[in-house]
Amino acid sequence: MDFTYTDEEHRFRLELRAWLATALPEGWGETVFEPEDEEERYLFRRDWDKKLSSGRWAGINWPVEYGGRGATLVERGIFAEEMARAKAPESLNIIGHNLAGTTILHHGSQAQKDRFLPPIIANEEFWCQGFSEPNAGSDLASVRTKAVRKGDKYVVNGQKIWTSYAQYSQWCFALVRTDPDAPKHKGLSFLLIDMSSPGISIRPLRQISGESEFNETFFEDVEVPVENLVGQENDGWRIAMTTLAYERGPEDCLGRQVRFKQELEKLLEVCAAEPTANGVLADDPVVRQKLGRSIVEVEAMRLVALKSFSRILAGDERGPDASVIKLYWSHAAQRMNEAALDILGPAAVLSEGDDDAMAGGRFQTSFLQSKAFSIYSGSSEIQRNIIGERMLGLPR
Amino acid sequence: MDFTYTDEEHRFRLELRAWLATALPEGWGETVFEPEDEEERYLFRRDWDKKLSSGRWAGINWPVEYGGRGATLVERGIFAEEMARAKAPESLNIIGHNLAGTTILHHGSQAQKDRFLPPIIANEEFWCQGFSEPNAGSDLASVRTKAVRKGDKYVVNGQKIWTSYAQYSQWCFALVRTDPDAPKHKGLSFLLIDMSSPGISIRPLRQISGESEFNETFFEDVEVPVENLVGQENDGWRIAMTTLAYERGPEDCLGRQVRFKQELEKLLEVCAAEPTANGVLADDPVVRQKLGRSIVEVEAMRLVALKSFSRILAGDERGPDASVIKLYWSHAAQRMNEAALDILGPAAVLSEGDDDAMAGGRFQTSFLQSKAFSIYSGSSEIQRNIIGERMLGLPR
Amino acid sequence: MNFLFNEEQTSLGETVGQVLADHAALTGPDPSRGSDAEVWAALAELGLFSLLVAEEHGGVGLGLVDLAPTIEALGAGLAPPLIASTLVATEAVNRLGDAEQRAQLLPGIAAGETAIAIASAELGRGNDPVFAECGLHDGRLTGRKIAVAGADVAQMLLVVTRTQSAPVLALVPTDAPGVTIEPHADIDPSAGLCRVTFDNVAVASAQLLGEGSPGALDTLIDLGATAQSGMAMGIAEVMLKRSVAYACEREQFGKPIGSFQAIKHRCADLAVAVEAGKATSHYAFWACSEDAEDRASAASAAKAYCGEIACNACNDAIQIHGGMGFTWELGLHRFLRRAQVIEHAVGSRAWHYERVVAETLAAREVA
Amino acid sequence: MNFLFNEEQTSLGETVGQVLADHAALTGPDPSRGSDAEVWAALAELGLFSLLVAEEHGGVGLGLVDLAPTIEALGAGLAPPLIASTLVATEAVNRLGDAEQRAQLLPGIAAGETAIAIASAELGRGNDPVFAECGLHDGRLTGRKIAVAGADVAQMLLVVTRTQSAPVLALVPTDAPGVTIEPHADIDPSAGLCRVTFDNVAVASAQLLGEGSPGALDTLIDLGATAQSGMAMGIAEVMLKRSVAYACEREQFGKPIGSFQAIKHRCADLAVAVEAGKATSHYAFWACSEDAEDRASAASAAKAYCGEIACNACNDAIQIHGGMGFTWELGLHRFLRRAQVIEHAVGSRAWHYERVVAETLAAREVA
Repeated sequence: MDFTYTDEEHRFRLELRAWLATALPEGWGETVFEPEDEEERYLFRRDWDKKLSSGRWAGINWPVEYGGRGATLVERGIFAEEMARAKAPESLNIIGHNLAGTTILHHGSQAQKDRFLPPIIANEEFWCQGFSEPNAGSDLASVRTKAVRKGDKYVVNGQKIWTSYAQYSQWCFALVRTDPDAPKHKGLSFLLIDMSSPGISIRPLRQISGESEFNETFFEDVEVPVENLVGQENDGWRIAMTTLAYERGPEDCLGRQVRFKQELEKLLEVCAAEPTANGVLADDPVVRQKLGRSIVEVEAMRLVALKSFSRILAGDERGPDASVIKLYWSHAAQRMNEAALDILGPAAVLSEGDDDAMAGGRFQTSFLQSKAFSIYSGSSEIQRNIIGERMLGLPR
Repeated sequence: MDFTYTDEEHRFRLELRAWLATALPEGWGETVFEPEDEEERYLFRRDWDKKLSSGRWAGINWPVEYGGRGATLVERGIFAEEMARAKAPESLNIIGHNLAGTTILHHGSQAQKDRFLPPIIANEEFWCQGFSEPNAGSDLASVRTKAVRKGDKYVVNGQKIWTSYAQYSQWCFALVRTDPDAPKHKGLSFLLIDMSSPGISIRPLRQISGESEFNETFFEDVEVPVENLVGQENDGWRIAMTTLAYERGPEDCLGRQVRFKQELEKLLEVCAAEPTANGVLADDPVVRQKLGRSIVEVEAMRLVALKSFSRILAGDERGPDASVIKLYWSHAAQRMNEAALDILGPAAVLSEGDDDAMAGGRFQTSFLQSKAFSIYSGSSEIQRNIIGERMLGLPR
Repeated sequence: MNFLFNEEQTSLGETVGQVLADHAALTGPDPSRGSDAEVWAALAELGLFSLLVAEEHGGVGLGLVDLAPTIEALGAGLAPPLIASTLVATEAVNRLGDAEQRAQLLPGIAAGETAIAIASAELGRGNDPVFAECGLHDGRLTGRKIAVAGADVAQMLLVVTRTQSAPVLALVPTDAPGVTIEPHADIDPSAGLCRVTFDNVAVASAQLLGEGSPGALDTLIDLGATAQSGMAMGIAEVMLKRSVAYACEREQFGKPIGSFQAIKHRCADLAVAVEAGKATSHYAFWACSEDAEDRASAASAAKAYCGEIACNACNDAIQIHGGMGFTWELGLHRFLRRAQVIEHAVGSRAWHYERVVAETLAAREVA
Repeated sequence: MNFLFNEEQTSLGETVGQVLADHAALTGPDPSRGSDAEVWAALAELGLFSLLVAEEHGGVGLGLVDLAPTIEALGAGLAPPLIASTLVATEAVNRLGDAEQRAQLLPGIAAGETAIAIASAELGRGNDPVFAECGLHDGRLTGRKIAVAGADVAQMLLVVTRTQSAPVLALVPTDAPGVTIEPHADIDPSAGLCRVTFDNVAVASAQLLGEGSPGALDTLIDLGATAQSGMAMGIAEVMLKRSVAYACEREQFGKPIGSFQAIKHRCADLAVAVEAGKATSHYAFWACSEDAEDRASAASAAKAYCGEIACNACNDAIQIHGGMGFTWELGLHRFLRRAQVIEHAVGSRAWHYERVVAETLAAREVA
């Protein structure tokens, strides 16, 4: 057991930290924040992604030949932590890097690699994910969006949902049904769809927090060249499963944990300062019990991720560990957000924009956003199935 | 909404209370308790049951013609409350009264009524229940104990489990398979089995609390006269379902609630008296939160039962209400017992017989016993199925 | 022995529920306050505000328990909280007002012309709804209240304040000089929460409610806590119904999701919680109506427990609805938001559990 | 960067687990203490008690973190708590003892000849393990301790006591005049809990451990809390394994019960809790070994969280085993009982959460 970093890893961290210090605006995260307007925020994040690319901080895990740094797992963990610590904006092109790019790297043709990878790493082309459908949520394999081959084209018809940032994306990485007669897991394929193709329409879906990160995306006779098929026709499910295992690993959790810990720090700051009838909030023993549990759970998020991280470093396959991590952080973060509102008393309802709101009303937004944690990226029910069946070996 | 009792109901309560005052030994529940030795306790409870009979306080809900009082539902509620309030011993013959007797009353032949009902109400014959089997627990309909008709006898082979007080019972009220070829719910019948029949053996099962209320009961070529079949052959499942609905109604919960409240009172008494580094336990705000929740939940047990009680009084069928009540009290009582040990600090581990134990070590025994609440009489999982399907109409 | 509502009580609740349902925007995805005035008018026309007022003042003379199903319907329908607060204030005037105050206030209330917002919460006092910084000295009220639902459209404020020696309740017109009302930015815009500042506001002795009555503040808390518990259970019940309906209809893996135990058992647990919460709340309504010995304990029990159940019910409903659950369009967030308003009104969960214990221990000492 | 145990650490734990498994009675249904002496002898022969002792005193010189899997195995195997308490006391002597004390005590410990019971809990102090009534005045120790595991078979007691001015730790032989040791009647007879009374017991200055060191008591608490967290996780992991095994094997409704989501999801949640608890406990072991800045907070976090997880795991296991779960014969009650002993050793859950907050707030002020 050893929590120290090699000199090389330490240098990597310092290099990134130094770069972030110059790349982010002065006062970032303290007095300067992302634009509130969604369109402006998109532009801001797009610019940030390009800045990341120009500093060679995009797709650091990709091989050097495709513009990456071939970063080790530890470096990826450091990257996630430092980005979170600096409160850096979230990347708009996560799907491009983690899903589309990773899949093309592993399963794409050389022509696809040459065509698609450079603009991803340069953050010149942004990607959205076409996986879920209104009737294929937890049951992803029941995707119905059809792609029928006609000559050198697929004609795509159907509807996708939860296509984050579809409105800002040039490409969609889509799971479509190419064989309607095969058993449901067997007739799926991956297509790379140009979002400027005729026949695509997008309807934004607002979330309960009021933001519109997600969309419904409709495909009506959309033509996709056959060379945009990734891997073999009807082999999409297998590819999806290997790719998804990389989506939510311990690196992701390490970054999130830093951000949750920043929330918790803010809560402690409020509790230590906010007066009550006999002291400050942090003097209240009942408040302290709630804080205590949140402190422990937020720290446990990090430790659970580090365990998994260490196992992967030691050569273990990425398996249901990712589900354990995701199930843990999502509920622990929800409990922290519940505790925060619990603790704030009557001020709990005051939100961003109110002079009396605590910590600028951030807890209210976080509370609302946190409700999605146990639903997106595989609901908790699905994670529990995966853990039960694949990790514990319980029967289906 | 009206929580008052009629004069007649009030007189009923006073009559019972007065009788209990003379029937129970002086100092009962304060300085005088049930014998600790199991055999002695059995004898004590048998005598108590006979005393109940002699005072006409056994089977009060039965019709007057069979020795009952034809008590109304409200009177049954009052009875349960007063018995609990007086900390009266539990009846040994619950199965005789609530299951065997009730079923014979509704489905038995006149000869069966004449033969079996008088000794039940007189508490001269005690009954045990032969329902569950090692492989038929939650899935009761998969009972395998076979009864094969040979002439004017059934020959019974098999094994029952959780047969409470089998060792003290003269009769067993058993669910057996009479048609092995029918679908599993269709081939069951009820037999009344004389426990002195050759071929019956009993093995006591200790519980986690150390007590041995339960048994495994083995039947090897046990002969049962065909006149001991209740209702029609192969109609046992339907009869079982109607009978079981009466087993755990709001009356049962009202009695239990009084006993749980006595536990809680004891806990409050300890908390109000037990010194800590700066006051008494009841001064600790964290302790108070736990007490507060338990106080509310124990009161809610009563209120939930009263709601159901009122609905039955108003003419509603006994339905999944019983599952709601059972699910509620079992978990609320478990939480109260967890809270009690939580609160007691290092003394939590000291149990009956230790000079330093709080309240004579009762909380430790209650804690252990409470673990069975969510399992017996239909596990919580089964209750949730019943509520989900029969009350909420969710699909199977 | 009967713990059920009678037909009149039930149908009153149903009628109010139907009126609210006519204003679909109330539970729609958009949390803004467009239809508040119409809803108020419709309920006033129905005579809602006359129900608690004695006949001599132009009302019907019902008790609080008669309105329990109605207040649940207000919660279920996400009615503006000002409606319930006016009912609570009406009952407070009934109980604490002197003859003159009753004669002056009740006819206007009964006619639906006087909406009363309750100003109790303050910043900087933790979760304690009792202790007020907001002070009344020499007939002048100074201080600041937060989260006052509907203050901006109400005619009157019922203010928890204190003199040097004791807490008092003051009735202050919203247009009195020195009163400033600003809407909050908050988690539930539809609740109409406002910040109310009193700057040296003149308060005559005739404006004090239950002056000198040591239990006046407790009375207001019990009535308020009970009403909030009713609204909480209204929300919880809607969340249960919508969850069950969705679980029956939504299919995944070729089956309605309600056939999976993960969903079925969650619905069952929610149903049990709703049953327990409603029983607890209904008892509090009864205890308030009857001024039962355990009124304070019953009201605090209901507020703490039902608030918790409503918050959990919203979480359950969102989870059961999956991806749809966290869309704006489905509108479940409206209930989640309102449940937070209720949770933090009239004292937090921890404060009320604490009060239950204090009451219970005090009752033990008496016994 | 590596948060895994090395092969030596892991296999040490496995070996200890195997030795304990040879004594089947340890986890059998009967909670009496029949095999304690044999188990001690077997582990002593294995060299367990020499592991933490420096080479100069006849030991191996390992650190506490090296024993983390071993202490989990002690928990999983329901080993007598005296074994872990002796290891904790050994580490306390390593850290707090002066050269003379180390030379005097450690060889006997390493040889398995000196078992040390830790006497900290008292009645009447709430859940606080720090404040002691038991006092040391003019070289005389007087007071009463409860729940001292294995005091009746130990050679030495490590006593949390206090002088007028400060807490101190005293090493008192169990056969010292004035020491009375009586077994408790308690929830887990196999833990060997005793009441220890000190009646004017002579304690020389040489018997005081870490005298004058302000952090001595904190050190003992951190080591003790961490060891308890390890044993708690040993229990939780056994409960998970047994639950999963039973859920795979037991059939109802024609299917293994583990195929029902009610059971499957409960097992999955338990698996996640075990993962989180172990990570928290392992970190505490590391923080103790390294005397990390957050040692106190890590140890208290582990004690509070793992205690809770172990108690819940026992409840889960019993529920998943259904009727069999609450039979004496199956023996799950042994773990339920032991989990309570662990939960209340070295301070309760609430006390440790409180300490986590105090440490965290203090660290913020420094930063």
